[in-house]
Amino acid sequence: MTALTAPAQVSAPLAFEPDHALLLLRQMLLIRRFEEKCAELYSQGKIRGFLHLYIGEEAVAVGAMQALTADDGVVATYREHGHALARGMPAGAMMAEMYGKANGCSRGRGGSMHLFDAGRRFFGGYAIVGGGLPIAVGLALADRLQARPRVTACFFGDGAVAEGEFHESLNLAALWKLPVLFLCENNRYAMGTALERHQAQPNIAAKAVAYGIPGMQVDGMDVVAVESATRRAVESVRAGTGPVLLELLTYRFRAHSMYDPELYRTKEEVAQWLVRDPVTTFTRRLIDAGILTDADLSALEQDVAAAIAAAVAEAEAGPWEPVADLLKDVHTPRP
Amino acid sequence: MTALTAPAQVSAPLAFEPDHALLLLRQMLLIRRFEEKCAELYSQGKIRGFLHLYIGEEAVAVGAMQALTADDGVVATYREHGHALARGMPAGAMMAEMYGKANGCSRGRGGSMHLFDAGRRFFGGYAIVGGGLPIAVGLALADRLQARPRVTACFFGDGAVAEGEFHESLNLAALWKLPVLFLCENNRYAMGTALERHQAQPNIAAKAVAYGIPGMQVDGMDVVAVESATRRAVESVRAGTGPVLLELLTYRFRAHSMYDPELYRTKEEVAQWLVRDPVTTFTRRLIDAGILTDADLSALEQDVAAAIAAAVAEAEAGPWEPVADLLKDVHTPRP
Amino acid sequence: MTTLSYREAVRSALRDSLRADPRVFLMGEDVGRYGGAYAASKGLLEEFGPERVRDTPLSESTFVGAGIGAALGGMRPIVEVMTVNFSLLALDQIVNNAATLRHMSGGQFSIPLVIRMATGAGRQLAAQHSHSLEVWYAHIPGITALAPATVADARGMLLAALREPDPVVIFEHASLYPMEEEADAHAGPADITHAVVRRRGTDVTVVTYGGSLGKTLAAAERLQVSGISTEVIDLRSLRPLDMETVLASIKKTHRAMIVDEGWRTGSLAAEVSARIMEGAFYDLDAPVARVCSAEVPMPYAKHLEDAALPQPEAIVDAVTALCPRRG
Amino acid sequence: MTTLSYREAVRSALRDSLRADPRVFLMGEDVGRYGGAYAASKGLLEEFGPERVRDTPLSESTFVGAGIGAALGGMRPIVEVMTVNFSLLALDQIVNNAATLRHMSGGQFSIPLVIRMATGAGRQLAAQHSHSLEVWYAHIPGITALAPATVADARGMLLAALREPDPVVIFEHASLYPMEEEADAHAGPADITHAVVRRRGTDVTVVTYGGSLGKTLAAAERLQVSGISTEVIDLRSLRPLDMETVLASIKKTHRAMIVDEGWRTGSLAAEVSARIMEGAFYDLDAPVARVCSAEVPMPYAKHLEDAALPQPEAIVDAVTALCPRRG
Ligand SMILES: Cc1ncc(C[n+]2csc(CCOP(=O)(O)OP(=O)(O)O)c2C)c(N)n1
Ligand SMILES: Cc1ncc(C[n+]2csc(CCOP(=O)(O)OP(=O)(O)O)c2C)c(N)n1
Ligand SMILES: [Mg+2]
Ligand SMILES: [Mg+2]
Repeated sequence: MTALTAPAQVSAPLAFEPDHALLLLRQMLLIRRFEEKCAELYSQGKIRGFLHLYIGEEAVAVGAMQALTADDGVVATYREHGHALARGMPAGAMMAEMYGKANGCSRGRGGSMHLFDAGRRFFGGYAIVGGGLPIAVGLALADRLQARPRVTACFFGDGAVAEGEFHESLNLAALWKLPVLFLCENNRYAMGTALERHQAQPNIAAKAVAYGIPGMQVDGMDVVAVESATRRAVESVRAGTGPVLLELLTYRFRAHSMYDPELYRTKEEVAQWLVRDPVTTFTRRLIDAGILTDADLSALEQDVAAAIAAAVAEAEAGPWEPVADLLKDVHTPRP
Repeated sequence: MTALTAPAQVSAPLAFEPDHALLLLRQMLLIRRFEEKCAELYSQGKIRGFLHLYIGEEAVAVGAMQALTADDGVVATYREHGHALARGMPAGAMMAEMYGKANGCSRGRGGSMHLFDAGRRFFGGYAIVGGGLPIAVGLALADRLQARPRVTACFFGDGAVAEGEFHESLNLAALWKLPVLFLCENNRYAMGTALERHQAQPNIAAKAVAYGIPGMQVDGMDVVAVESATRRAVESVRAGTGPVLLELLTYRFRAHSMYDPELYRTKEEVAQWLVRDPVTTFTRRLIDAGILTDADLSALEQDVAAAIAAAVAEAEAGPWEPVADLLKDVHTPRP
Repeated sequence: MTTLSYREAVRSALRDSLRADPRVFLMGEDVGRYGGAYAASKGLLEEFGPERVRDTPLSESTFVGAGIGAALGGMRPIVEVMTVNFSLLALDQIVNNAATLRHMSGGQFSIPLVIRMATGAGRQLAAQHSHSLEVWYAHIPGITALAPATVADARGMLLAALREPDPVVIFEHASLYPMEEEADAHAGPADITHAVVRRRGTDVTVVTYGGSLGKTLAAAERLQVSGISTEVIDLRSLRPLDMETVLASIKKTHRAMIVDEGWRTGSLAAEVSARIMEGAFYDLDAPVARVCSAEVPMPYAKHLEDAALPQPEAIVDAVTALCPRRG
Repeated sequence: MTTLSYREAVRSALRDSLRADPRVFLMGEDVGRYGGAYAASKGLLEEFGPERVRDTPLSESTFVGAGIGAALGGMRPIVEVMTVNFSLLALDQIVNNAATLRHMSGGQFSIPLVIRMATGAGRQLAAQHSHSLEVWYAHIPGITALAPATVADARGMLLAALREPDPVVIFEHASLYPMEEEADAHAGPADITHAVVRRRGTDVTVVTYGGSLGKTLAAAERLQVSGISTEVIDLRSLRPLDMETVLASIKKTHRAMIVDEGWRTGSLAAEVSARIMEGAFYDLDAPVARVCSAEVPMPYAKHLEDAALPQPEAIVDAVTALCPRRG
């Protein structure tokens, strides 16, 4: 069934600079290895709470983030490690956050599901499914009211599409022609519920018609396809013609969270998708295109490994927030 | 602007029995005169709270109700006098309810916005916009689980379409192929907000695509067009192929409620629609078709006037619920 | 001082704020063309235009969430949720986003958002349109909850709320909009950190807020006749609660009662009673009493609705029962 | 009697109910293929099929509303809202439809609906996934709110809830699912009208419910060592509240405290304290105390979350402060 609905293997032409291609690969690899380390640290009890891995979906965050400027805003979900790293957030501050340390990007208050970085206009990390969409609409409204030529990129899953806030937010953004780019990461499952079992109309891009906006399906396993589609979409959104809905067809290789026994899908289905691993397929393409050598690759792997080791060290070394500061930041301190 | 989007004047062929045509006219007239009386009683202070008149939209409730059997269910909004009367609820019990009397159809607990009649499977009267849709979905689910060949007709306004529950309910009903007929009464305004100012895609029927179900626009000022479209829709819903969305294009002749100064629309716009008054135009058609004489009409008017006078008398004569029973029916009494 | 209605006071605060600060804008259902369900924003669309006075579709969760996002983006949104009854549809955004974003981000963000909503019963609007759920908002850390009970506060509290760096929810009792009082039409922000003694008394302290203040003051008048001197305290801020003012009064009167239009169980009155227990137990000559709404979905019929709501008679009776016999 | 986990107890009640009554069906997010977020419904899809064990899309407001409609239509729905955190999205349907339909229709309808939801903190799930909002549901007339704190109650209360003609909300504290106790795997419905004394004592009465019962019993053990005999009462039903059991205990101990995982202001603990004030003021030797959660969005870091929640140490300290010195 998946095979039927999975996008064809043909991928977009390699229309990019070698340097840029290597940057894309590096970012995807960083996310992959970062999360593999997170899983390891979770089993060691260093990371706790909910941990949702993005492994398999790296091409989406990495490809999409290329189309954004530093002034644009990003709103993501609880499965946001990839987005945070692709947005340029330091892996050390992220890892420290998952440790619950005071040097974490949210001072240990948020954990894996609530990464924030005001400076990079990374507005988090929302764990109520659908809850981030209205926030993105509001950020875009603020830009419009202040005549700032910014775009807000809003990432959410296929499961979120069933929530009323998806409908309300797309209608409001379209009605007011706000600069929001809606990026639906369709990984075919809402926890254990398959797309066809939660959407009467499983073609999510097709729902754009209900709001009179453009909607498009994109191969989310192909970082190049994602980048080019996102660039086109961002252009039109920035032009002020209103929001665009992109449906990125992808797949979650790991369990929904660390508690998930994965009773709802077959090993065969997962294997089918593993063949289209965005990191390995892109690596192969770069090698075939002569952009990457095996030597480059192992250098890259070492470089990424070093970055992650440094991040873990930063987390390990980080201090604990004093318990005396428990109530800090519930309200803004008065001058 | 309205003229542009208003449906053409050409109305469906008079494909009905004279007797049936007269029944349709009588029901529309009963609603019209009943509500004119309500307005009068409101200014006298006999009726209080919110009063939302259906005047101008009678063809929708009357036409649609013809397609339902006694076993089918009806869910409506706070603007439901027309639906209640068309469903056959006694005008006396309704009027008594608006008086707040114990002989009211809701024992004086509900008032104008919350009319109920379990025996006629009239499930109310919902005053939270959009709140009735999930109820209708659940009623249909109960029928399906008990293998009852019933349909649940769910009436709601164009404003409700913007609420998340519209989206969630259509998706769930479509996903589970439940026997719900969604009837959107598009009177072009949500209180003071015009359709184009609350819907990015003002064609509501077109939104059916997002749920993979049939959607159709119908001239809601033409009782015959409404009846035939609803009959066709009910047939397919009852057949078990899933829900259908009908958008009934109509117009509210009176203010939103008794408090509304109507700052949001012009006299000209209202006048344009008054020309298409469902009661007068249908009366004219019957006279032209030789089905109705002026004598018949005045007899009908007298008959309706008598029914309303009786309803008012019943309300006036009705007892007040003793204050001692204030807490009655918060819970079901234990045997 | 001029005679001003509660509605005009709200409108004047909205107008002055829109004039003074370009970051301020108003958003909600029918705030523009319709002029506001209670006409509080009438004329503002004409003066400030559709970009700053924005009619929204019926999408409570999303336009409240958009207010949060706009605040994150540097604006000073005033979001009108027509009534507290509909605010339940937006409660997730308020509890899980507005109230948490600052803390959850380790203090990186502030959400200077003002949410206004009408509240309360008394107009025969029945079970779905008569809620008083202020206590739920007073339960949420990160939120400031205000209940202006006077014309001056209707203006002053809104101006003060707009100066807050964090989310403020303002409850305007629907029955107060037509109320007229002498007030300064140009007054600045009100103090929102203190409760106020609205009537001095020596025998008993009655604590209330919002739409119940008038009923309580009316009851106090009658009690005076029967020789009971009632001190009436208007909480004004429901979160945080200024218990100092309440406890100081009880140190003097040794008797206390709370009047609250909310349902009794889990009411704000319960919290005030518990705090009095904790802060003034040894000053009390009698148990703290509560006059709240009957625990029933609000009935439509006037006589039933009247019986369900706190009324001056009930307040008089309860205070009388609380106080020792007078000669 | 066999050793049973809280999770298995819930599952056995679900299974037995689905077997016994064809009108019963289960609906919610991931209750089927996934087996339930907390595995409470694992295996039920296989046994009863997709018509009676229904996975829903993420649409809390609509599938809870559909549960209300299905109950109106003669079914006995058990709707699982994965956690109380998400129930805010369905609160309008619960407050404005489930709780009102019977009264609003003059008694024409009953809504025999059971809504189950996990509640509570303690697993480092941070600000959006750690709520304890039981008090909000206990505020709603027309709703019965239950909090099973033992394995036996997890089964017995669910069976009892299914026999209720009106809506019942059951709060299962997420930390309890793995808890094992001796219980009768085939026991019938539990009494849901009474609180229960879980530990007899003579010096002080500590009232609690749900996930705080274990912490309170642990504290009571330690207090015994320091010579304080603590009576521990498990409320079990949060609406209606069985105050008779509580007041009878206080008549004996003359001291009372409430332990509640909810935020302090506007907590259920406040209501219980107010009721004790009203019902046992003259029996009290000291003000009623409360141990509640700190008023902060729940932080992720373990040491901060631990500090925010009621802990046995805090309970011991508060009880000790409440009781006169012992030799
Ligand atoms: C409103 C709400 N309901 C339920 C949940 C529990 N939950 C967390 S993630 C999830 C599935 C979301 O699926 P999707 O949107 O496709 O995102 P994905 O996890 O696949 O990236 C669910 C049901 C939640 N967090 N919020
Ligand atoms: C959730 C909610 N928000 C706001 C309101 C206030 N309100 C009552 S009717 C109405 C307009 C509804 O318009 P529509 O759905 O088109 O129905 P119509 O009144 O035109 O029949 C509004 C905003 C409400 N009752 N419920
Ligand atoms: Mg998904
Ligand atoms: Mg309308």
